[in-house]
Amino acid sequence: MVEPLLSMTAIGKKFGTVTALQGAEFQLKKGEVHAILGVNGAGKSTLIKILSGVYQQDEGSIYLDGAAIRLDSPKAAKQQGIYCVYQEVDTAIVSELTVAENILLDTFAEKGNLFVSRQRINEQARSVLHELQADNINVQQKAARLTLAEKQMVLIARALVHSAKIIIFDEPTAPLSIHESEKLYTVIAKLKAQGVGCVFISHRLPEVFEISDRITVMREGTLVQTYDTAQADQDGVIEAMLGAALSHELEPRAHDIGAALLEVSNLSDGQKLKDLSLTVAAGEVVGIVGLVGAGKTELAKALFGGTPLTSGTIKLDGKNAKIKHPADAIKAGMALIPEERRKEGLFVQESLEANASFPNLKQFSKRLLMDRKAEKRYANEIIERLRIKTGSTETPLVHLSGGNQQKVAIGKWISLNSALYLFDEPTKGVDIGAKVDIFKLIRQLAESGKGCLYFSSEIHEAIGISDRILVMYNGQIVKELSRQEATQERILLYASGGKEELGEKQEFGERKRDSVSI
Amino acid sequence: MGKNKNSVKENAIQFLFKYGAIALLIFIIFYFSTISDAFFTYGNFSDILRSISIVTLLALGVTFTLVVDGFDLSVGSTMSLSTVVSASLMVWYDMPLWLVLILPLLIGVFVGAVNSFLIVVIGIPDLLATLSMMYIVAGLHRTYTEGYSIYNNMPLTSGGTAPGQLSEAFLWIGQGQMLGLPVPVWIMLVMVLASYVVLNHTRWGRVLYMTGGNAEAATLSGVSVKKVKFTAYVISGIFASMAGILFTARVGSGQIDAGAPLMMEAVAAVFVGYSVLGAGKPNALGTFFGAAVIGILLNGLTILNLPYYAFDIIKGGVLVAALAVTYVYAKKKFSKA
Amino acid sequence: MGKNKNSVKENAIQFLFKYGAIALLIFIIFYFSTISDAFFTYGNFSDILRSISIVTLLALGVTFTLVVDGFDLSVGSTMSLSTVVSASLMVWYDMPLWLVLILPLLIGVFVGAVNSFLIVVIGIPDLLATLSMMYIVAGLHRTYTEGYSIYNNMPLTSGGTAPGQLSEAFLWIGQGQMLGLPVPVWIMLVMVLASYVVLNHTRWGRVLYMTGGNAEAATLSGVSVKKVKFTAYVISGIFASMAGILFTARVGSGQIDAGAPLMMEAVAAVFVGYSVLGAGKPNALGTFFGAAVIGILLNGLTILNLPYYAFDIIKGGVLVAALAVTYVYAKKKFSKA
Amino acid sequence: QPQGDVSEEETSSDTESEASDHPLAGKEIALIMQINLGTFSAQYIAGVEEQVESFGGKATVFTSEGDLAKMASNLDAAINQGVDGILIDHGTKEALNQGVEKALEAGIPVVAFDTGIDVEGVVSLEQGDQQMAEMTLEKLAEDNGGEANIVKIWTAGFAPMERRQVAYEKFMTDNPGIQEVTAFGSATDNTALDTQSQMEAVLKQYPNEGEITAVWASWDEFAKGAVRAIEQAGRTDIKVYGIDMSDEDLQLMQKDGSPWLASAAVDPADIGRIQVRYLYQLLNGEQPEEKVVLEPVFIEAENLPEETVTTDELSEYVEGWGASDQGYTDDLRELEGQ
Ligand SMILES: Nc1ncnc2c1ncn2[C@@H]1O[C@H](COP(=O)(O)OP(=O)(O)OP(=O)(O)O)[C@@H](O)[C@H]1O
Ligand SMILES: Nc1ncnc2c1ncn2[C@@H]1O[C@H](COP(=O)(O)OP(=O)(O)OP(=O)(O)O)[C@@H](O)[C@H]1O
Ligand SMILES: [Mg+2]
Ligand SMILES: [Mg+2]
Repeated sequence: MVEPLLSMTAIGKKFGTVTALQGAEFQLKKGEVHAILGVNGAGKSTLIKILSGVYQQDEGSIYLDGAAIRLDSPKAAKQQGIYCVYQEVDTAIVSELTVAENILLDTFAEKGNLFVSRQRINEQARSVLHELQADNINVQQKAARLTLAEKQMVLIARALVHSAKIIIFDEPTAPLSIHESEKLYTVIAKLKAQGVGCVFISHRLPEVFEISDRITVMREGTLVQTYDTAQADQDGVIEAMLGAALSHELEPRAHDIGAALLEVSNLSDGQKLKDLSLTVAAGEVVGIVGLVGAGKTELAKALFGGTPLTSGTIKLDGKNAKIKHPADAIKAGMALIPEERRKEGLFVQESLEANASFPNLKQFSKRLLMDRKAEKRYANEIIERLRIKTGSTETPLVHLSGGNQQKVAIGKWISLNSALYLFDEPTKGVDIGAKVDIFKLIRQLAESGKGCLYFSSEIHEAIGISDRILVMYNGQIVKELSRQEATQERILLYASGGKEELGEKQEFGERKRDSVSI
Repeated sequence: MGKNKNSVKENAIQFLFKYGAIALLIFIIFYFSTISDAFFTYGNFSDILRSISIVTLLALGVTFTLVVDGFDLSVGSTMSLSTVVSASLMVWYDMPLWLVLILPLLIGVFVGAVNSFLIVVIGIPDLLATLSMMYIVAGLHRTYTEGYSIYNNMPLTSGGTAPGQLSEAFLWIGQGQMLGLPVPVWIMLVMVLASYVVLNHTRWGRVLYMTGGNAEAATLSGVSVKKVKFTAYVISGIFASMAGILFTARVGSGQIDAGAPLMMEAVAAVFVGYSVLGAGKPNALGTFFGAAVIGILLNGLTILNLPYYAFDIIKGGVLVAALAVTYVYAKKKFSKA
Repeated sequence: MGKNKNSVKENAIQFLFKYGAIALLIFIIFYFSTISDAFFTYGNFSDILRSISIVTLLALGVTFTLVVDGFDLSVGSTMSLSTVVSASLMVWYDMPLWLVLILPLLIGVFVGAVNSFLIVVIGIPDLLATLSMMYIVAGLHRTYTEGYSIYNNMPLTSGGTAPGQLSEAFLWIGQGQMLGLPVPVWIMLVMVLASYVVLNHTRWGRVLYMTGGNAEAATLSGVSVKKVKFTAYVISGIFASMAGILFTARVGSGQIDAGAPLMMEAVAAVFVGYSVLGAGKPNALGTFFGAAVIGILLNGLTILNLPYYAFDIIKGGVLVAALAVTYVYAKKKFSKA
Repeated sequence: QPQGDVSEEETSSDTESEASDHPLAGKEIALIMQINLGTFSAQYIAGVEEQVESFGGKATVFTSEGDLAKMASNLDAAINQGVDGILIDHGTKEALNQGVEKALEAGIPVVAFDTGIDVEGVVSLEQGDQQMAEMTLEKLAEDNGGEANIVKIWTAGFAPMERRQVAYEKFMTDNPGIQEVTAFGSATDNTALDTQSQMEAVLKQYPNEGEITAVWASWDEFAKGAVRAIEQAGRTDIKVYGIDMSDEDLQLMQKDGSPWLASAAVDPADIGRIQVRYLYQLLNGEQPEEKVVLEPVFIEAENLPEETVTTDELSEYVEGWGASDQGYTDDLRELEGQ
């Protein structure tokens, strides 16, 4: 066999006391698409950040074309022809610069012509975007004005500008619609034909199986196995990822559903949301599912008074609720666990205590003075109840892992005893154990008669937890499905703007999307 | 877990951070005491406290705005305005004491309100908005007095002399003694204590800090960030006005531009205060402590007969040292995240 | 798409944002011209340009630090230091011209390097680090001259008179004419143009803006953010030194504390410049424009015989107006995103 | 500065402390200043230090950066440190009276300059402000035959300025031939440069010869700015008359074709020296008069020599400059001889 283009051997990396990688292995051949799979925190991003020079490995070595190389900065990696499309879009986009400048960002840091010709870079940028079939993006506008998906296309374009040996895609399709993803697949196919080695990371198993040549599964920072895609089967791969067969199904709901708790009619916000109506009953979990950018977060925020409405009414417990600000929503008995917990839900520099008591300070203060003991008592209570792993109630939240942070973001609302909980992607970035805990918690809330709205783009999870599912597409609710009716395929169809008749025909079409992916 | 070597170093840093500032203060006091008998006396310390009282009030206002992650550069001008207004009310208009005290405070409230309007409603970043207000208020206060300082029975530009003068009762605020301490010191101590209690032990304080820590999360937890910011800037305006009133009473006349040189000093005090007791954030006791360190240092350096022009070097040096400790520590603390 | 009503309003705002500042300037010029014949003359404009040349240099330095998302408060002190150093090199030590020009610039480089050390290595936030340096450098420059200003043949504290004086060639830099314009104006124009070209048309400029816009993205693109910040602060120090040299040459002596009052003015110029031609960010032409607006306004107001104490109100007002336009626009612009 | 005086000061005070056992020797004197900027202050401090050292004492400077509250605190600090005598430079009586009384109670004598303190037992020095204004204004009238269009540069808010204004108003009513064209002035952080810019604007406004005959600057910082503006505009028709004189001003005045024709002033170093002498009189138990007016000296450009001179040498050309022996008593001369 020919020598691999790239080979990483016995890579180890620690962050403080956290071991991200240990003895990780990875090989890439010329002109192959090699997918890396693994649960959250398996070390995928860390591995490729080492490969692209962002981090340096503590141990192990990297060979390119058979020669050992050191990659001590992103620049060094680029000089070797290794380019990367990073997972977090906003860390890599400079929103103040134009699209063209963003696409050619790497070239500015390289040696070369001192003067920059605006015309030339615009042209270059246009031609790359054309290759991606994204001609609709105006290269002269500021990147700040792009949608998330467009930003992702810009980042992909950035990697295509250069004549790369290796291009790494770290979850590039997460913010893309199916249509856009397919454009990316064709580009990857072209790169492959040109002999570029592509590393492809994704949580969407079907696409991995569709486009990759080989699959490497990682678990707990180390290599589990590398498969030839043609020979691999999905269940096997999943088992390799999890270390056990998947049994995520929750018990079906056993308690009764009560009277209508939340009634929303004809709600619009003048921008994304158009004429939405929905109801939630006490004890019910209603899933709101849609692809990224469908407007789920906007809906959650709008219900919670975070963004102003242009029309529509919200009734809680049969009474009209005037919600102009989250404070009104809280008073009316709502709680929101926002999508971006670090940015919107938590005070990460503060202690667990301070976070936990915050939405309901009155309960933790005698007259005006804070009652520190009561705060501590409550903090310990939620630690126990949600099984939060932490040293003490006084540690700043930055020291907690993502899943535990998410639990605090939920736990802080419990003292309020709200009637209605809005969960916006509560399992995002959360490992499987924590996920199960969170599902159980949601179930508990429902059992005790609370209403829950569960916003998610993880369709299978929504199916698992919800009693009823509303599908969102482009700011509207396009379909309501009962738990029995809901299948991945149907939801996905409506969520990507498909219509009923069309859907029935396609249901058993060539692309099978019945597997559960985590 | 193989971190025993690191943890010694880390503990040292933590210790330095928590008690470094206080140790420094004790060392300074000890050092100056050995140099001069006059230094460690009740009289000298009550003088030092009096000398920092005005800056401390100003700095408390800045502290509140920093707590909500803002910044008020206009406190100096606001203090100047309140200085001349309080003096003019007595000298030009012969007003009763209570009005002389209330009106400048209302002006402080007003300036704070305009600041927060610019910041919250228009959306100008705090630093820039208050910088503009610094200019505007400075111009206003000079225009109000037409560039004159205000003193008892001053001649008026319209001819004649001003009817009034600063009353004894008013001057007592700045120059009197009470229970063995100067009145300004009492005012300062009460305000420091009040700010400390409000910021560290009440619900409001919690809301202020959390808003500063993460405005978005605070909003989604039901806090009206606009109102909170508004309050902080109004409080800052009130403190600046109090400083102005105190200045007038201390000095016995309404000096023009009294506040301008104090603004930077107040900011310095707040920043030195960051590192006190490991707070790592703006806090009332730290602010007081910062003002005291600077005051004691300046007092001691004069005793040492250090040339006056070198003082700023020391002030800057102390600031750098305090900041370095704070931020090196912050890096350690959060790098693991 | 149902946004036709909105878009009229939006276009108006966009227009205001892009051309508002320029329209304002034209209006001001027109207004003053109708008031006084002396205003709209070549001589007056060359005077105005000369009067803003020093502030503009200082402001260019601040611009560079703002571009990388920093902030340099120490430029005023650095300028003061360079002022007295350049004067002293001639007056005290009788040095040749090239040394007199080079040494202050090296000092600027040094101050910039210390600033970036504090910011990049220690991790002190820009504002606080440069605030401390502001004090330290101010103290140093006073200590260096022992509080004296430096002028030709001054008596020395050690007895005797200083051997040297400011040379003609040196004074020409600040007071000479060339091709019908004062030399400081040429220097300013060249520097503005150079900064403009560097920032807007070279790779380096992109790297600077990139670093300021998103340091993480810049790092991922292979930029060494530390080096870039370092460069920006060094450039700022150099500009401040140039301003100091120009000040000495213009005034003919090494005045103490020359830079302190100019710092805020420079900052104001940069911020007014944000709104020029819809940049919405620090930019060299805007900075020049901001300095010009303020200079023209002050000139015109003096001609109008407005009392000097009202100037600050106008300055602050212009600043608020410029900022309001910029940020109201920014809000509109990004709320849709 | 080259061969900085720090080492020199140390050595001189060392020898002093060993040398003398005179009861007035080894006194610690505090100088409390309101503003401390520019050459005038530096020369004044130098005068104080020189005289104190020659009496075998040691002077400490307390600076207040213009902040009266800080000045009051500094006064308190000096008293607490138990200095032997206190000198005050500027400030206001309202701010300082209390501290001065405290000092007197503690038996510390106080001599104030331009402060307006009215506490019994304190010697107050004052420049002859009205006299200086009169001297320069009369010279202005004389040079122009009683007919002139003048620009006044003045600012309110300082006691000496206001005394000068009194003389100015009287002069204007007495001399109807003199017209004020315009008046401006602001004491900023950068007075000279700001004055220069403002003067440039004024010159633009009155571009024709004869529209402005002369500039009367009530303070040398104003005069400096005006002189530079006029020089750089190439206007030879406008003359400047100023008040106060520092060494730096003298250089400007001596320049060829300088528009600055005359100034009235007291030597800043002299002020310092005289103030110290009165303090030592008090220390010596003498009872000097409580209000001392310093005799101003009138300096005309035409009296100055070809080659540049400094204020130290000015006494050779201008009568009464730097040579004042105001405040000396026999005891003090004797002390100085030690
Ligand atoms: N900068 C860092 N500091 C500390 N720990 C880190 C850092 N970056 C990653 N980790 C930890 O390393 C482990 C691996 O993270 P990594 O981002 O590589 O996971 P991943 O496989 O990409 O997961 P995901 O699917 O969520 O992207 C996690 O436990 C994570 O918490
Ligand atoms: N038109 C847009 N322009 C810019 N950013 C957008 C746009 N639409 C969505 N985004 C960004 O994408 C993210 C998700 O968008 P949105 O809230 O509309 O979708 P969602 O259905 O909640 O998707 P998800 O929760 O799966 O991310 C948000 O952070 C939002 O800022
Ligand atoms: Mg990842
Ligand atoms: Mg969302």
